[in-house]
Amino acid sequence: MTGNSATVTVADAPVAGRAGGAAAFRRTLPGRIVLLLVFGFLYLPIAVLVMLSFNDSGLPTAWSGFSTRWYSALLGNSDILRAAWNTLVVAIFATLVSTILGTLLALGMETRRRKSNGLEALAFAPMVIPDIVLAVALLTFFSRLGLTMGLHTIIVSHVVFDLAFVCSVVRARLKHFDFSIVEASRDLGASGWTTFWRVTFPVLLPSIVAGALLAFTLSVDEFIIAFFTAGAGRSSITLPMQIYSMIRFGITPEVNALATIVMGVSATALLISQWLNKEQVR
Amino acid sequence: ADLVISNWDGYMAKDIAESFKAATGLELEVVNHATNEEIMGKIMAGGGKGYDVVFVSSPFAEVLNAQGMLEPLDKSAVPNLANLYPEAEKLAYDPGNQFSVPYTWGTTGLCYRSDKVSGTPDSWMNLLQPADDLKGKTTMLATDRWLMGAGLLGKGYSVNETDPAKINEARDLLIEAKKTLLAYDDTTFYSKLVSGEASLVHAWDGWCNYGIAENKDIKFVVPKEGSDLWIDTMVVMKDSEHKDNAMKFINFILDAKNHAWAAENILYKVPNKAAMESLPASLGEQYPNMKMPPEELVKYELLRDLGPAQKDYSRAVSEIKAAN
Amino acid sequence: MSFNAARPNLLAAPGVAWLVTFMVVPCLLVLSYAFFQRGVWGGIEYTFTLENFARVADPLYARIFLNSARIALTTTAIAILIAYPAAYAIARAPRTRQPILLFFAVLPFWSNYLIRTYAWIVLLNREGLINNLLRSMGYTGEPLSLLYTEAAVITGLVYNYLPFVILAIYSTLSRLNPELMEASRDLGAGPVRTFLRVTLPLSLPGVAAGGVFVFVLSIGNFVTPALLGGGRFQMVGNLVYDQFLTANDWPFGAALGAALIVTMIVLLFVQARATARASGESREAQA
Amino acid sequence: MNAETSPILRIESVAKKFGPVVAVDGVSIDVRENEFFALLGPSGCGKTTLLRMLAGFETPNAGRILLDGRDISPLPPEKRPLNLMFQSYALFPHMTVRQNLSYGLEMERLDKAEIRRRVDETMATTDLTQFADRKPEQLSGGQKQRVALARALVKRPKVLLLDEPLGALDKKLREKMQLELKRMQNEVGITFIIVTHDQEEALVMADRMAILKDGRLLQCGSPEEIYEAPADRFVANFIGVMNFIDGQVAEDGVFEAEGLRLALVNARPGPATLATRPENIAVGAPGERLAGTIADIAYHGLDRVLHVKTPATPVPMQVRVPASGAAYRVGDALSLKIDPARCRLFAGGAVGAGG
Amino acid sequence: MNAETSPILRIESVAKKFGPVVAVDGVSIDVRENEFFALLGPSGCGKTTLLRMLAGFETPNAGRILLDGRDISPLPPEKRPLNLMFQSYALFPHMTVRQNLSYGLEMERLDKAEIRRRVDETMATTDLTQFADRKPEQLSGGQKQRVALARALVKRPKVLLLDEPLGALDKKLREKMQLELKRMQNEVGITFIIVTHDQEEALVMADRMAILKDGRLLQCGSPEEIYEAPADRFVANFIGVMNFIDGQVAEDGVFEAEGLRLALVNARPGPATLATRPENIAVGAPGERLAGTIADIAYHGLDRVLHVKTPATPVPMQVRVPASGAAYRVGDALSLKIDPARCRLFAGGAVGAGG
Ligand SMILES: Nc1ncnc2c1ncn2[C@@H]1O[C@H](COP(=O)(O)OP(=O)(O)OP(=O)(O)O)[C@@H](O)[C@H]1O
Ligand SMILES: Nc1ncnc2c1ncn2[C@@H]1O[C@H](COP(=O)(O)OP(=O)(O)OP(=O)(O)O)[C@@H](O)[C@H]1O
Ligand SMILES: NCCCCN
Ligand SMILES: [Mg+2]
Ligand SMILES: [Mg+2]
Repeated sequence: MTGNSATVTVADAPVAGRAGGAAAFRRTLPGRIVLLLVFGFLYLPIAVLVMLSFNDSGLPTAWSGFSTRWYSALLGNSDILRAAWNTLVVAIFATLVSTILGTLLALGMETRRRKSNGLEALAFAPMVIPDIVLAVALLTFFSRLGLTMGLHTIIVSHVVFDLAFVCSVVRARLKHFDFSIVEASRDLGASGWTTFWRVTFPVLLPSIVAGALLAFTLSVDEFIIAFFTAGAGRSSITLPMQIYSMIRFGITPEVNALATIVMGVSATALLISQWLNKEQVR
Repeated sequence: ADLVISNWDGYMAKDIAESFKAATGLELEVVNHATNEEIMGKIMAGGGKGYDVVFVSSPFAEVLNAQGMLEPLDKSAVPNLANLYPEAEKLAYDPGNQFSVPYTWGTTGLCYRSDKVSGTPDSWMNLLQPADDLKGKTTMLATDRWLMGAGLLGKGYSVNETDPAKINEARDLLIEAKKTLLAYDDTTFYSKLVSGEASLVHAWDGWCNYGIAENKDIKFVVPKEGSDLWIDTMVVMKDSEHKDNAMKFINFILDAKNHAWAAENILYKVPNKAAMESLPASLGEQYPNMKMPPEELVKYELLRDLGPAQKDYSRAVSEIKAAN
Repeated sequence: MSFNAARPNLLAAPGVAWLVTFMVVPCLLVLSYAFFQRGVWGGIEYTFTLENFARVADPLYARIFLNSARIALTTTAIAILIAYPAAYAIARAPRTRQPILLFFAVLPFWSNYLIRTYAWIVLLNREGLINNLLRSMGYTGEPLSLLYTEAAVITGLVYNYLPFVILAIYSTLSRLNPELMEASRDLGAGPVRTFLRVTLPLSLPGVAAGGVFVFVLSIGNFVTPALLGGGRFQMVGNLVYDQFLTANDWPFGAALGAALIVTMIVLLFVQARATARASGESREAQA
Repeated sequence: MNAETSPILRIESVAKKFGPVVAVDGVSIDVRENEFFALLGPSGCGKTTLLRMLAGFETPNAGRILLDGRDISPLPPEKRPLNLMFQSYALFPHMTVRQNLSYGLEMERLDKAEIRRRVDETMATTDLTQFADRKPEQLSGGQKQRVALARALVKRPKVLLLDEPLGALDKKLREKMQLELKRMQNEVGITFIIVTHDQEEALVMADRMAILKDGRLLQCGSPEEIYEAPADRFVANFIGVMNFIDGQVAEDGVFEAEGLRLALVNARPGPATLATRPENIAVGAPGERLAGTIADIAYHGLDRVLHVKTPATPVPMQVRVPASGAAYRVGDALSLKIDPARCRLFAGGAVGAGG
Repeated sequence: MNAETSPILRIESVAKKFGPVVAVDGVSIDVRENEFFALLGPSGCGKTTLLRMLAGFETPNAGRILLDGRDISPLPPEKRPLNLMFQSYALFPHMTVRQNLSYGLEMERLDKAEIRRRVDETMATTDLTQFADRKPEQLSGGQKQRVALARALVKRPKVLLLDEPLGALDKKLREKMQLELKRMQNEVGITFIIVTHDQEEALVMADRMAILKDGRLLQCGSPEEIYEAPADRFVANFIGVMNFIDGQVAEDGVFEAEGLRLALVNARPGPATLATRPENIAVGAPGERLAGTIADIAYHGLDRVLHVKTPATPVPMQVRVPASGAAYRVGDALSLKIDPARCRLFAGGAVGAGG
C-alpha cells in the first residue's frame, strides 16, 4: 500500500478556473498553523507509542530505560509478523476491490436520472449495520454454503463495508461534477470504458485516492468481522485479531515496535518515491 | 496441520508447538481468540468447523455441551487425567470430566495496595461502598457475570441467582457503586494499582499476581461474603477431524511439566496435583494466593450457565452501564 | 449524461450485486432470527414470536440510543470543526504536496486501534504524561482526571475518525473552481461570508459524508468507551454486541440490530435530503 | 453548392423537452453532403440541444435522426461518425493541449507518428503550437476555445457540429479560422453544422442556414434567400437590420403610411407592414418622399448609421450612409427615398412579396 | 465625453507574469470617470489578466493601480468598489438565477424588498425573468452569460469590468444589451471597462479604447482616432480591414508601387507601406489607376467585398462595394481608385501621416 499510494500524484485541477487564481487568497500562514496543530494532534499518541516501543519495561506506565529488546522480540515473533502480513494482504485486496466497486457504484448512482431510495438505503446500510450483525451474518452465510474460510472470506467481507465508504466519498465529489468532459470523450470516439480510464478516473483521482486510503485504514483496523470470517487456522489471523487476543495476558510493547516499523517504513517509502518522482521530472 | 487449537494468546508456552511435535510428532497449529464470547459466537454461528481443541471458561463449555457440539473425552487416551486433584474431577458442571478438562482455576477477590488502603479490606462492601480515601480509586471487572457477582455477593446472594428481584437489588447496589468507581476494567487493573491510579481493584487472583510481581505492597484477598470459582477448560469439538490428536494434546498438557508452565509463567493455579507440587516454594511465598489449596478453592461457588435468567443479567448490566 | 439510460445501472451493478450477496442475503438470514425465541442454552428455538420487538421498545434502549447518539454527534461536530480547516489547508497546498499530506494524515491509523488507545491512556491517566508534565511545571494540586470521562471518550473517537473526515472533505474541496470564490469576493462578500455562502455549501456533500462516517463509526464503537471511558459509557453498537455474544440472545440481538439499522437509515435519509437542499443540488429537478 | 446531392443528415420532426421546458419542438432539417450549414436563432432557442441530440447526448422525445439514410438513434455517441465542439469547451482539465488534441485520434488507434503529425498540423493552423504543453487552466478564453475547436477538427469526421466555435476570438483570428474551416470543407470534404451568433459569419460562410425560434424552425435556405426574402417578420428582423413601417395597402396597390406613399407591384390590399433594410434607403434633401430628422448617428467604422425620426414609424428608422460621404449632424432634417424594388411586405403575419 | 475629468482609474506600468509567461507587460492606462472604455487585442494578449488585477484576483508583479487617486493594491476584492463579470461566467452552481443576482446585494446588506426590486428590474432588462428559479446548469449558453452580466450589473458599482459580456448573444439581444449598458452609463453613472472581440461593438459603444498585444499597450484613443489613425501596422490591420501596399516614396512625395503612383502630402521619402481601407477604394472601369481582376466575391448582407488581384500587392486587395450596385463576376477586370486623403503611410515601422 505504501508503494501504491506513494506513487499516486493527484491529477490537476478541474473545470474552468485559473491556476494562479486562488493565489491571492492562498494565505499560507494560517494554513500551515492549522496543519501543524492538526498533525500535532494526530501524532501525539504516535509519539507516545514510539517511545513505548523503546521502553525497557513491559508496562506502559513508567519509563525504565531505553532498549531495543521489543524490536528483537518482534523479529522472533513469527505470529505477529505473520498476522501483520495477513493484514496487509487483506487490506490491499479489500481496498482494491472496494475502490473499484465503490467508485463504479458512486458513478452509477450519481448519473442515474432518478434517485432510487432502495439504492440509497443499500449504499448506506453497510455503514450502519452493527459490526457484530454483519460478522455473524457472514459467518452463518459462509458456513451454510460450506465454504472454507480464510483470508479470502475476510477480504470479501471487508469489501462490503469498505465499498460503502468509498462510494460515499466519491459520490460527494460527484455532486457538482461537470459531466461535459465525459461527453466530450465519448464524442471523440472513446468507449465508456476508455472514457472512464482516461477522463473520469484521472479527474476523480483525488477522491478515489481519498476513498482508497479510507478503505485501507478501515480494513487494517477491523477486528470483529475479520475474526468471524477468518478460517480456523493461523493462516488467516490478522493483526487486530492477534492483538486483541493478547488483551487477557497483557499487550507487550512488541506491538508498539511493529506499529513503529509499519509507519516508519511506509513514510520512508513514500518520501523516497516522491523524491524519485522529482528526480525524474528534472 | 494435524491439530488446531484456539486459546488466548500467551496462555500456553510459546514453544508449545515444537515441544508437542517433539513429544508426539504431530503438527500443532495454535490460533487465538480474545474472549470467551467471541469464540463462542464464532462456534455457534459457524459450527466451529476446523477447530479441534478450544479453551473456554466453564459456563461456556457447559453451553457447548448442551448444544451437542462437544466430543466426549476418550479417557483411555488421556492417562494424565490421573494428575488432576480429585476436586477437579467433581466439578458440578461436568462431574467426572465427561466433556471438559480444567486447565486453570481460581477465584475472584480484591487486589489492593496495602500501603494506600487503611486497614485490611475483607468485604465486597469495601469495594462497593468504599471509604472516602478510596473513592475514585477503585475499579471493577466489566464482564457481566463478575460484575453482577460482586453485587450479588455484596447482598449475600448466590453468583448464580436467578430471582429477578434479587438481581435488581444487586443492580441498584452496583449503580450506587458506579458513583465512586474510577473505571470498569478487565485487562489493565493491575497496572492501575502499580502506577497508583487505583488503590483497590476487583480482580481475578492470578491477575493480581502480575501486580504483586511489580510491587510488593500489592495484596490479594477473598472477601468474607465468599466468591466465585472460575475454571478455564479444554474441550474437544464434535466436528473435529482430529479427535485422536486432540486427546493426545490434552494428555500432553496434563503432563505435570507442561501444566506447571501455566502456574509458573502466568501465575494461575492449575488443577494438576503433580504440576502444583513440582513448583518451587518461592513461588508460593511471593504470590500467596498460589498456595490456596484445592479444597478451599472449591468451596467458592462455581459459575453456571444461567439459562433464561441470562436476559435479566444482561438487562441489569445495560442499566448499570447506562446509569450516570 | 443521459445518452445511455442503461449505463448507470450497469456501473452500479457489480457493487449492488456484491452488497446483495454478501450483505442483504446474510443479514436477512440473521435478522430473521428476530421472529424466533432464544433457546434455553442460547441458540434459536424456531417458534414464531414478536416478543423480541416488544423488548426493543424498552425505554432503556431508547435512552442508551439517545445518549450514545449525543456522544456521537458531539464527536462528529468536533471532528468536522477540526477536519475542515485541515482539509482546506491540504486542498490549497501545492498540488504535488497534497497526496503526501493526505498520506501523513492517515499514517497514524495504520498502527492499531488498541495500541493507539493505550497510548492515549498513557497520556491522559492520573499518573500519565500530561499530569506528570503539569507536575514538573510546578502544578501541585490534585492530578487532573482526564481519563474515564465523556471528554476522554470523545477525544478518542475524534482522534480515530478525524482522518476520515479530512479525506471526505478534501475530496470535495480539492476540485472546487476557485473562480467561484473569486466571484463571491468580487460581489462584496468577505472571506467569512464567501466561506459560508459558497465554499461551504459546495463542499457540504463531503462534510456530510465525513460526518456520517464519524457518527456511524462512533455510535457503533466499543473499544474507546471501554478503555478511555472506563466502561462507564455505552454506545448502541455495544448493546447489540452484548446480545449476540455475552447474553447469547440472538433473536433479541437481531431485533435490536434491525431496529438500529432502520433508525439509522431513516436518519441518514433525512440528513441526505437536508444536505442536498443546502448544497443546492438540482439533479432531480432536471430529470 | 451541392444542392442536388441527397441529404447526408436528415432531422425528422425531432423534439426534446426538459421537464416542462420544450427546448426543441418538431424540427425537420436536411443537411446535404459537404455543405456548410449554419444554425441561427436567439439565445435559448434550442440550437445546442439540437446539436446534442445529433451527437447522441440527448435522446429526442420524438422524431428521428438519419445519417446517410440510417437511423442513428441506437448508436452511442462514440459510434456516431460526427463530432461536436462543445459551447462550454469541455476540455480535459488533466491533459495538456497536445493530449487533448491527440485523444480523439488515439481512439481511432492511429499510429503515433500519424497522430503527432496531424496534431502538429492542427495546432499550427489554430495558432496553438506554442501552448502544446500547457494545461487548459493556463490558457486564456480564446486559447481554450481554439483548443476545443482544434480537438474536434483534428478528427476530420464526416459531419462536424460546431457550437459557437469562434465567439471568443478576435476578428482577425476569427477570419483566419473561417478560412481554415472553409478549406477543410473543400479539401477534406467535411459537412459542417455550425451555430453562430455572428451573422456576418453565417452569411459569408454558410451554404445554407436555418433560423430557429423557441425550438421551432422558422426558415431554412441560402443566406441570400433569407436575407432578401425572410419568411416572416421575426426572421426579417433577426437577420440584419430591418425598418418596419406599419400601414395600409390601398386597392390600387399603393402602400400608405403617415407621410409615405409607395407604389408596389403585386401587393394585396389590406393592413400591412413594409420592411426595408437601412442600405436600401437613400437620403435626399428635405422635401422628397418620407421626411425625418436625425435623432442619432452611430459610427460603424466603414459607414455611419443615421437614426431618423419619421412620422411613419414609432422608432427611428435606420439608414446606412457611407462614412466618407456628406457630413450629417443630429437634428438635421432630411428626406428618405425607399426603393420599392427592395422591400418586403408582411400582411397580417402572412408573407407578401414586395417588388 | 468626459475628456477633461481626472481619471477615476489609473493603471501605472502594471505587469504580471505566470512563471515564464509574461501576460501583462508594463501597461499604463487612465480611465476617466463615467467613461465607456473598451479593451481590445488578440486572443491571449492579457486582457483578462489585466481585469483580474483590477478586481484584485492577481497581484501585479510591478506597477500600481490607483482608484480615485488611491492605491488599491492593499484592498481585498470585496473592498474594491468595482465589479468583474467573468469571461467564464463563474455562476454559483448551487443558487438559482435569482439567488445569483441577489447575492451581491445581500452582501451590501440592503433590505429584502429593495433587493427584490432591483433583482426583478435587472432580470427584466436582461430578459431573464422567466428563468428566475432555474439553476445555471438548466440554462443555455447565452442565458448563462446574461446571468453573469446581470449579476455584475445589479451591483451598480463605480467601475464595472466586463470580460466579453455579450459574446454568446445573438445580434438583436446584443444590441439590446448594448443599449442597456449605455443607459446605465448615462443614468447610473457607471464607468465601464469592457473586453470585446466585436469591433463594431467597440467602435459603436466605446468612448475610448485601448489596443493590447502580447501584454503591451499599443494605442489608446477614441474609436475614430484608432480607426482613422492607427498607431502602427498591427493596429491598422487589427481594427477593421486594411489593404497594405508596399512601395517607395519618391523625393517628390509620390508613393510608387508596381502599377500604382499616388501623390501624397507630407510624405517622407524612402521605403514605405501604404494602408487603405476597402471602403476608401472606388471601382472604375479598366484603365484607370491600379488595374486588377476579381479573384473572389464575398457576400456580407448589406454589401459585397471584392477580392481584387493587383500587381501592387501579394494578397488580393479588398474593396467594398454596395450589394445593390453593379453586378460583378469573378474574373472581371477592373481598376481601383485609391483616395489619397484617406490613406496611412507607415515607413519602416515608424508612423508617417498620409493626407
Ligand atoms: N495560469 C497561467 N499560466 C500560464 N500562462 C497563463 C496563465 N493564465 C494565463 N496565461 C497566459 O497569459 C496570457 C494572457 O492571458 P489572458 O487570459 O489575460 O488573455 P486574454 O487577453 O483575456 O485572451 P482571450 O481574449 O483569449 O480571453 C495568455 O497567453 C495565457 O496563455
Ligand atoms: N437541463 C435543462 N433543464 C431545463 N431547461 C433547459 C435545460 N437545458 C436547456 N434548457 C432550456 O432549453 C432551451 C434551449 O436550450 P439550448 O441550450 O439548446 O439553447 P441555445 O439555442 O443553445 O441557446 P444559446 O444560444 O444561449 O446557447 C433554453 O431555454 C434552456 O433554458
Ligand atoms: N459497520 C461497519 C464498520 C466497519 C468498521 N469497523
Ligand atoms: Mg447554446
Ligand atoms: Mg480573456
